[in-house]
Amino acid sequence: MQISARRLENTTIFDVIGDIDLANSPAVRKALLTEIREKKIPRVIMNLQGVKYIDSSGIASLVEGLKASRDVQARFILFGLSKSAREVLQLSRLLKLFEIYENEEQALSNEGA
Amino acid sequence: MQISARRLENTTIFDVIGDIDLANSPAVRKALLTEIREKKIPRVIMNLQGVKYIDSSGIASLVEGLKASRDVQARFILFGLSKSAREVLQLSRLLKLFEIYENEEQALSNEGA
Amino acid sequence: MAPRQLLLRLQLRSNPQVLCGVRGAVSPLASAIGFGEEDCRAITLALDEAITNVIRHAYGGKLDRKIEIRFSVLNGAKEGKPALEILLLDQGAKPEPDALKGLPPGELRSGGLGLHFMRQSMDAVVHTRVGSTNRLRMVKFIR
Amino acid sequence: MAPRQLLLRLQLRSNPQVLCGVRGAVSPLASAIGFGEEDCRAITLALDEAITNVIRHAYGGKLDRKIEIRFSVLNGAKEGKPALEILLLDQGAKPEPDALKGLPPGELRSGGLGLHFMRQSMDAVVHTRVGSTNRLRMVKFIR
Ligand SMILES: Nc1ncnc2c1ncn2[C@@H]1O[C@H](COP(=O)(O)OP(=O)(O)O)[C@@H](O)[C@H]1O
Ligand SMILES: Nc1ncnc2c1ncn2[C@@H]1O[C@H](COP(=O)(O)OP(=O)(O)O)[C@@H](O)[C@H]1O
Repeated sequence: MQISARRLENTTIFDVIGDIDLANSPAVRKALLTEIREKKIPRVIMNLQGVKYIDSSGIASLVEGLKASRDVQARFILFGLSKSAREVLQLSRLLKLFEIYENEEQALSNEGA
Repeated sequence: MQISARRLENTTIFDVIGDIDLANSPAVRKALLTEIREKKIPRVIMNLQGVKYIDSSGIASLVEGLKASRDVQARFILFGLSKSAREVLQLSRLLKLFEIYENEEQALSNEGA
Repeated sequence: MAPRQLLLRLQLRSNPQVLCGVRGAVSPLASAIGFGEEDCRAITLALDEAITNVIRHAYGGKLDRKIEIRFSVLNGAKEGKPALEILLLDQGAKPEPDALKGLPPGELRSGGLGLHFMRQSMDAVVHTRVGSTNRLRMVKFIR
Repeated sequence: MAPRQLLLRLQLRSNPQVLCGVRGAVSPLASAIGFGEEDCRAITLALDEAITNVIRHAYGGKLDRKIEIRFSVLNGAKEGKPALEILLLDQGAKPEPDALKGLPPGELRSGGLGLHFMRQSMDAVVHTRVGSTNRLRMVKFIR
């Protein structure tokens, strides 16, 4: 798995490529918490188009990101979910708790709730 | 792997989906030889778009098809080779012995050598 | 009992780096037995979660402990259709009483989803302890 | 000698049905070690060909004989970069003298490509016989 950050004004987009599992979910978690808690970026967006597989440890790091963003009133957004990633989020019954868009354009343009 | 036949006038197109390896190359070989030797179809076309992987046993069944078609002066054509299938054919140094097209339209329209 | 045919036996260490290889093996095997794409994904998830739990809970995150996995086909298991059986064996800690009950999903906590995923994905998920071995048996029938 | 780290040990029967599962395991493992996509495909091909040869030649097509495969990383094998080592063990027939030399590719014959593919794909391909065990060692370095 590779995770890289694109930093725009007030927004960071993480591009993730590869499976998210126990081997690398700690790296995802760390990247998210650094951006949200330490750098206090008001909007963090996860590009999951390159993620064909995610397991419960991956979901757990996204949940950590969501919780941290709520703590500091930042926005935490996902887009580009594969069929498989969507299935797993559905299984976790957390799909509705996340702000999710189809693509980057929508993720960037939407002003949120 | 699944192999199914579409029978047009004077032509059979085999649509193959899945990996071709020792587990199923005998089925490919059988399908080819039946069509070429027994049914004496003058043009047999292999649609390999759905074949992400082929090994030497798969190449060997294609070679059987090519040899049989030469014996009876039929045409034996491949199209839709994946990167990986092309690499393996290249490795076998047999790429130039086969009649190969990009897609079905070209495979059907070309009148051959 | 349905006749069991052992397809593949894997031995690995409790290192998360190898998870991708195990997932890579199970999905095409399940497909070859006759499972559809969605079921193959479910089986892959269940196995990944099971190994993750062994690494984290039975072995407390240590990377060098032994895990064994056996894939078998149970022929004619249900209405003449085959099933896939996955056995997972480790020599780690005995689970805490009641820990394996699992937690309800849908809540914003970072954890507690693995067992739920396993049970949703497979038709049977049974943990037993035999001597000093933890044994997890998961079965899925072809629909 | 480079320190060897055993990643995964597979035990299977000489049944071609399981080839897809072994291919599925090796490619993500190679990728995790650091091989690029083309190298992962080459490694997958070499291993598939090696097992195919064991099934066809060492075991004469019998489906129920034992094959063992071990994947290891050789750390710092070459200029500090890791290599992948694949060991294949079977208890089948001893190869005929000179059979393993292989044939030149590029000719229209249905067979004789497997060893060529293996040697093209890997940096080392060495067959040995130890007692009644055939042992094939294949190594590929990261470029
Ligand atoms: N293989 C195991 N060995 C010991 N305890 C386990 C095992 N699998 C699960 N458990 C226990 O069950 C609990 C719930 O597991 P799970 O639903 O996978 O969520 P998580 O692993 O995120 O806590 C774990 O926290 C652990 O206490
Ligand atoms: N594992 C093996 N055990 C015994 N003989 C082998 C083995 N692998 C290859 N051979 C011998 O080497 C020859 C060439 O093998 P190969 O290049 O793979 O082509 P093919 O298997 O199509 O004949 C085989 O025909 C066989 O005689």
